Amino acid sequence: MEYARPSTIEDALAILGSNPNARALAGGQTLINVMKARAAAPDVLVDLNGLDELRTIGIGADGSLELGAMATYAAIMQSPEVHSTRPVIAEVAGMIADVQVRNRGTIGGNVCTGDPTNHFPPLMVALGAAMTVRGQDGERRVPAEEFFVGVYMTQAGPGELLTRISVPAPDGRGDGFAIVPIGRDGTAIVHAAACVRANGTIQEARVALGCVDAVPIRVTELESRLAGGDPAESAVKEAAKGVGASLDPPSDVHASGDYRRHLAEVVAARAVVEAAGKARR
Amino acid sequence: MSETTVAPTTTETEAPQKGFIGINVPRKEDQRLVQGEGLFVDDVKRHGMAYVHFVRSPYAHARILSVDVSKAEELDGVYGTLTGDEVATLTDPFFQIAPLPGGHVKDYALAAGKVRHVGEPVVAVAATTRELARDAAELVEVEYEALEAIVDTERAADPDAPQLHDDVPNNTIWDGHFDYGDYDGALEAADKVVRIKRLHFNRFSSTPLETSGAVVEYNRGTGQWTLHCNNQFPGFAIIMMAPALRTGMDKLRFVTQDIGGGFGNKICTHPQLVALCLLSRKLKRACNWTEWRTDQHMANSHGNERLFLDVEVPVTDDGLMLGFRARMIDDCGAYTRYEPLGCIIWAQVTPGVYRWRNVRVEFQQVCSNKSPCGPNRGYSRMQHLWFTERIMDIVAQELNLDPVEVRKKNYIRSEEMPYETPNGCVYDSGDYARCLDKALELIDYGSIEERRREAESRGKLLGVGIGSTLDSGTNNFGQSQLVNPDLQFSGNNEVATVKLDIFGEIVVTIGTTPQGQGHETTAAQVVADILGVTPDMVNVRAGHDSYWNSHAGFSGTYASQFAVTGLGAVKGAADMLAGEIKRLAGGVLGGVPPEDIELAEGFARIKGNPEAALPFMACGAIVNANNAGLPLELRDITLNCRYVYVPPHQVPDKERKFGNLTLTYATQIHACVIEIDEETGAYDIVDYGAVDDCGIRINPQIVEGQVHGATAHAIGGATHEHFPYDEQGNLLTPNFYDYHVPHAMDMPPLKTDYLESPSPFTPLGAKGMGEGGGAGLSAVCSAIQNALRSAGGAIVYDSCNPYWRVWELMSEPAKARENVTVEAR
Amino acid sequence: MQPVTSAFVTVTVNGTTYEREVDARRLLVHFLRDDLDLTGTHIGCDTGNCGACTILFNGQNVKSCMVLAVQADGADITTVEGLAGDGELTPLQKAFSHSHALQCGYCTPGMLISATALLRQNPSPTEDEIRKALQGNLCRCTGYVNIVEAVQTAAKGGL
Amino acid sequence: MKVEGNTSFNARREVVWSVLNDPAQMAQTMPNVKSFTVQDDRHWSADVAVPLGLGSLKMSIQFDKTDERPPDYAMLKAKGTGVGALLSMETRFELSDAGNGTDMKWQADVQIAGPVGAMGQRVIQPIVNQQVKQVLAALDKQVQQAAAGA
Repeated sequence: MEYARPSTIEDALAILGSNPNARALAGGQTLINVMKARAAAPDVLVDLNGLDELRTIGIGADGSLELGAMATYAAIMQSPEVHSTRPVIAEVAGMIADVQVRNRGTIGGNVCTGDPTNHFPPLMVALGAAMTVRGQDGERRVPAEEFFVGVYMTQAGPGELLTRISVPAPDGRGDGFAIVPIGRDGTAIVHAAACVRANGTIQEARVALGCVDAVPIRVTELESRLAGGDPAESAVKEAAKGVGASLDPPSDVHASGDYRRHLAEVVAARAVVEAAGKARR
Repeated sequence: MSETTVAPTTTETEAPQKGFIGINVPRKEDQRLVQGEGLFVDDVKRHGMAYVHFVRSPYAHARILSVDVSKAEELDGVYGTLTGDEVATLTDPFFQIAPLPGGHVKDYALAAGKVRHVGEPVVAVAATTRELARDAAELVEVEYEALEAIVDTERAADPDAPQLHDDVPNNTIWDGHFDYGDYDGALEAADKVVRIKRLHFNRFSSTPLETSGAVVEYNRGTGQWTLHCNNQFPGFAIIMMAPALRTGMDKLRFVTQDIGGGFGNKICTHPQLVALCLLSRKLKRACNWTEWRTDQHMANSHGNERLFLDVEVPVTDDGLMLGFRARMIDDCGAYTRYEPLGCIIWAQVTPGVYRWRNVRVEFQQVCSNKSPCGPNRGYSRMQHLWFTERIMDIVAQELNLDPVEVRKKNYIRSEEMPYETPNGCVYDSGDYARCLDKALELIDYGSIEERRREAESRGKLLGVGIGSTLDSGTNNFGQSQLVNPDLQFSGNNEVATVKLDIFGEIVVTIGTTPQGQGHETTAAQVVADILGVTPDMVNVRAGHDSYWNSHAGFSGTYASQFAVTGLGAVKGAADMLAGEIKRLAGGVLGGVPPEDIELAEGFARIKGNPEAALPFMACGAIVNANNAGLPLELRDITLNCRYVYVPPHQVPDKERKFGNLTLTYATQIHACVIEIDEETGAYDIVDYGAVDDCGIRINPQIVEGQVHGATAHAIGGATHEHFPYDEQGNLLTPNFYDYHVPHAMDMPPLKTDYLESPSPFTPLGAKGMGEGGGAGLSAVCSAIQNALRSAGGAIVYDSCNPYWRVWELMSEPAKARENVTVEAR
Repeated sequence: MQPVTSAFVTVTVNGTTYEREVDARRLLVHFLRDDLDLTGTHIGCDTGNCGACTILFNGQNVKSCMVLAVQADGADITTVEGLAGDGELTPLQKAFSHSHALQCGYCTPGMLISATALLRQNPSPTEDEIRKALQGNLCRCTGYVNIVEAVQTAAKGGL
Repeated sequence: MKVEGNTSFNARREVVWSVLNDPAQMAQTMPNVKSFTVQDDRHWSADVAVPLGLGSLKMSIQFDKTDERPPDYAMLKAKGTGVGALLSMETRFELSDAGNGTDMKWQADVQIAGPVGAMGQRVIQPIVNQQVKQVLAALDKQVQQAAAGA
């Protein structure tokens, strides 16, 4: 295996583009483990830790939260920009793994790994984030909803890098995240994220579920049932009924498909209730 | 053989004065361990050492058609390989504990001809670095012919099930009938009979944080191997290995220092150690093997999985249970490495803490295409004690009895101690009812109903649970004869030497292999009190080395016995040394009789005349380096005393499977409170109380630490830790990704209390302890069932209850309830 | 910078600067243990879960099994061997012994490093904060009870 | 792990059958085929690289047709070996006429072992589902092409 630590994005892209089995190394909190197990064996590892420009967290001209792909969970938890715009991102970052992992793991790595149990994919879908993907030919913006292609697969293909995640300004909307993990703050069994605009009634809701499929699932049916409805817990729970039936979640040692269907309804409702409660009237 | 077992003789040796015994002396081990200066097995390095990686079977059951190591051996940096065929030529199969036909199992260091579980070592590869060894392992070509795997315990004994081992029909390793008291009479006398179709105790393991490993060197000149390793029971390993390697026992020198947790899981490493012996001899270099975590999960000892079928409990109207009947199937996995001892070990605690006099058990052990089982903290008793506590809670629920009152009614009483159980075990001392009261106090039992209502208002179902264990320690290995009458094992022993050296240094060696139990410290406490010094002045050698000659056949650290056997040996040796010092000093100080000499502050002095004193340094110097002036009658004094502690065991009655199987029975009663989220089945343990009674506590802090640790294992085992397999025999939780062990946030704050009921049978009144975690397993299951009473009243039938199972119990309580019937007589 | 299969790294560990050539694929934990012989940092799993290999990496606690040795070029690292200066144990080390916060001692180096990082950031943590800070360090002996107590003791000014 | 389903093709049964039984056309449906060797019409092998974001999984797969009843039923066994993984798969499909098109009832029993299986138990099912979806989509494309050519 070869290793490179480029100091510019251009260099990184050039190396990534020169070998189809080159992989970007962000925080390494998943990739290095997978390599240890020899479940993956990249020919070239392109270490992004020399690219400070990817670590920035800022506010865009339109008020959007601009997260560099190499921003660590720890940096996100402490970022005033995150807290002043979409604090849910900091809260969720604080639920991921443990201190050591949060010190090194990055948001870009989290979404690009695309493990179904990762926290950020459903959150980014619910928040309507846009991913900036850069290749040697230039960059493009991909809505989070389209970004996730499969387990461990995203729109950032070979030779490309996710450089930035843009989360729209909250504009009065409230965000929520609910999870049933194994133990406290452990690996997710099912999670859900929601973003709600409410003013006595729910005006608009975006809800995404994680761990119920290869990619985060946006539950548009539920969203339309919620729109115009009562944000009270009982009403939201009522609206969430039937969400499970529309899913085909995997069965594994932590949950049967049926249990995930059930949990999906519970966490979707909890995320929506939390989001509605935080929406500015 | 006498008709009833006689209780062991009450020990009447002079108890050392309590000076350092009973107080929290800081551990000697800590100084090195908090600075990263411990010596764990992977820290041992040798010049030119090879790193070994095992090629492992991806199949649960397959015939090995061919093995080709040529490409691996050609790789630069590879020293060589070892194949199953070589092993089968160079060694004999390991000795089997089971009688025939179970004894037909042929177990080698590497798979020979067939693989029987995923992860079974097939080839060993040695190279200059860890990574290169793995590279080379990937180049080994093994061709398999897959065979149908059997993973289902119940189906394993079906005549049409695939057979793992030649000449072991129906995959049945052992079966036996246990019949105590008058079960039929009890059934006749019962007012009600509660029947439970099926209870299941899950496979899991304590997964010590340090995996297994060794650095093995071969001395070509002497033909001796030195095994720097973390095996926790060298006595057993050597008995297994020497005949297999066709060598003498003394050719295997075992050395351990710091061991990163054992919990029984490091007893059965002898197959890998044999492979390393062969490799180090073949390659003429030291060989390091450090197990990968994933390999540890896939191929190291798992705790025994056990099914309890057709359980029947006769009960009288006033809630007295008269005994039980059950069919038990124990699943030991692919090979019998320590098995079938699990088929008898449970009988140490046949009625648990209860006065059940009539017991009938059909016990069967089967093998299956899963990782081999071995001792795991609470070995075989934990499974059984969980079963007794499940009986208690299920019967209580079905007959609407108060779970506290019914326990107290059925508990063996303190005034009945020593108590002989229906199978002849003699519980030495204890007060279970008082322990229960203390446990309930810890969790503020009086306020439970109020807390239950408060929890309900938050959408939580609150439950309170109680569990018990008897941590039976100081095995009588004679129980092995109850599974195989031809075996020649009985009793137990442990060794210590205590010497006084030239400069007055006190040096203690023990045959044990501690893994965190603080033996260096507690041994020093005992010696200090006997020799009248401080523990600081006692140098206890770290670890184990068979060169010290301070070990015996059963030496090791396992099965809750150090406080009895280890410290018994230490006390014996120290008493001998004290006697020698007194005789010596008396002689030197002018013919004073030894009984007039006292040992204090590093001096041997004449009682009542502290001026007439001989410093220890002088004693050591006279005997070791200046002895020409010693009178002849003192010349037998060596100041180097070796003592073998042998507990007062007798050979049990093989016919009746009757006799005292361990010397001490420490008590644990735990109580806990849990809250289940009524929407999801996810739950938290919100309150926890553990009460331990292990007789005299040498170092209370160490005892309490064992209580904490055992409880954490129990909570892990009751909640998320399990080793499930798919139908093809793939382990589904092969590492800490999916095998969730409790972390700091998962563990509830533990409240502890204690009782000291001294054992009348042991040198220090202490009892072995450390395996009492099973109480927690029962308590958590009990609490879950209690919480679900208002949600359909499901019974908890499995020892491991991840959220999905709790949700199933909540959403389909009727299904779980089908498991139980009550017949009124 | 062109990809390389091995590289020279300059790393400062416990105040000593080392220059070594390392394979690109070598894990930092193996570099510390096998190349520098700093065996106090342990390995307890292959999946980044157990935290026995935790070190301070430029002041932050990270798991050295999920960092490549080549990535440590220029880094300042503290391992458990570097905690006690001149043989004087730190308040945390003393408290761990005093509270019996270790049994087998295998998790202890990583646990001490995580606790050290916590107390530097948050000198008087609550019990919940301590537990959250130690979530990434598994212990199979103590049930964490005495570990939490030891960190509290050290935070309160030690012994 | 068993996966099964029904798929409809807008083509006659013979066309679908011919595609399903032509190793060369089937090769087009598999992920990143590096090389493909036909031993005979019942035995063929392929080297594939299953793409995963973290790296691709290289495997050599041997296919054996173990049973067939032209033009509606066949059973295939596949055995794959690769670094870190071991795959075995048994697939059956049954074709029936549905108007002008064809219905295919299929089922597959997939087993994955080795380190990849160990690392990713919880993601294997989604990965298999996803690969199945892709294979079916590619198959539909092949069938359409064959139908257009026929």
